[in-house]
Amino acid sequence: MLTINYFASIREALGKSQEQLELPSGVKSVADLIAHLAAGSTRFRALIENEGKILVAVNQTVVGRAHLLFEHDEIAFFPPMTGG
Amino acid sequence: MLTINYFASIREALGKSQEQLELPSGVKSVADLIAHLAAGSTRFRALIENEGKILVAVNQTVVGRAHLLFEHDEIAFFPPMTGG
Amino acid sequence: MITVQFEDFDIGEEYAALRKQAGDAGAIVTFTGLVRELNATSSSDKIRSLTLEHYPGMTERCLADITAQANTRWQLLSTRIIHRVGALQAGDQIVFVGTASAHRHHAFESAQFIMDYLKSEAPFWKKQTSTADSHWVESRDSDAEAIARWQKSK
Amino acid sequence: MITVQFEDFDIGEEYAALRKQAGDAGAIVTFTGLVRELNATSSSDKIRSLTLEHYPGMTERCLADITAQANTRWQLLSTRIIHRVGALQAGDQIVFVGTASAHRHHAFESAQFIMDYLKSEAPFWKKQTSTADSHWVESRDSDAEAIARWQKSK
Repeated sequence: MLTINYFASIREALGKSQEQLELPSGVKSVADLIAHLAAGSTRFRALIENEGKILVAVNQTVVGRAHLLFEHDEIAFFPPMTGG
Repeated sequence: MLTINYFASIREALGKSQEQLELPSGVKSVADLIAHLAAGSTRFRALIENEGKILVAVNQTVVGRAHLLFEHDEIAFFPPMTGG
Repeated sequence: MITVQFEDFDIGEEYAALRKQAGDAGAIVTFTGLVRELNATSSSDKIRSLTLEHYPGMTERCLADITAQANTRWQLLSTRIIHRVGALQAGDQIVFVGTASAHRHHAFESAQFIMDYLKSEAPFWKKQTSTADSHWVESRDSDAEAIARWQKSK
Repeated sequence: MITVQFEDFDIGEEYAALRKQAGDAGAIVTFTGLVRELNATSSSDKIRSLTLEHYPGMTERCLADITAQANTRWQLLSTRIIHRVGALQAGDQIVFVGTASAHRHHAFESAQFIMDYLKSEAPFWKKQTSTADSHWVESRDSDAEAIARWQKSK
């Protein structure tokens, strides 16, 4: 099971803050997961196509699109940080 | 009349914090005043010869030895600053 | 110590705690970030409120990592980070960074380093409601440049 | 505002005054210098007390000049300098510098600039009484180097 968190503008655009799903067969990397989610959701596809930079964290560390995914990973999608 | 102030280690070495004197004839610059004071005081001469850096302020601004002196100037001798 | 909280904080108390914890400190630097009323991008657009969101868990981890990096670069006796989340008004305190060291340059530079990294790397997001509209604040290039400066001087 | 005083000061109060005076500040930086117990030149020589002397008139003038220079280099909304004179004990507060600005780098850099110049150019002198002896503190090359850095980046 993967846990996927959405934050800030991404959370608002998708209308959800978290979802859980079985690691889909064929999904090896973050890029694969993005393609999988975009195939299943018009909103997610629009987000990926139209938004500027979207960051991905796996297990609370920001990673690149080639990062490999494993069962029980905690994934998060969010825009660049604007704290402080 | 010149007012001369001494601070910190200079004040302690001379045993006085202030003196006033008529601008001596022949004293045009800070260097002249130093020579004049050294001629009149063993302690002042020892200070100038033995101490490291001594700063001079005229009218509350640090100046070089060539700075010219005028009647009513406020002069000060002190070691490098160590505040903060 | 690192805290992410809804509540406001008191600079006098935080300073006193740093001073006590640091022992023989010669220098204590504090930075406080506040919600500005005027929008940086427009002088007429007045900010009414901000809502701050964070990623619980990752945020604390990230701030702990930034603090650890600061401790390897400078000799620090104590550090403190507080970041508020939730709804804030113009003039409110958002963030506090405090550093204590034997040496003033260590205290100054580490506080600036922590703030620069916090801005670019800690998962916080601001939504701004102003006279004009309500929108998520965009990240600024100047924040990424501030980080680049530290990487060069490593 | 610039004050040279015998009395101690309260960081919470000074911060509150800066915040109030600055109006729409986004960043407030405070620096506090304290009397260290351990002598910088020897780890066994413990400082018991310091006596701080200044040049009344020139000191205030010099601090006002440093503040004016800081205001030409950075966009500042408010600044505060307090320096104590007289007898101080290990652990006591000596000096406070506070700056408020719309931008955090302006607040950080101006506070550091003011401290660097204060150390090298403001007429204050420290006499230190330690377990070993009593002597006037000597100025350090590192303080002159700190100034040189600002002159280069002018």
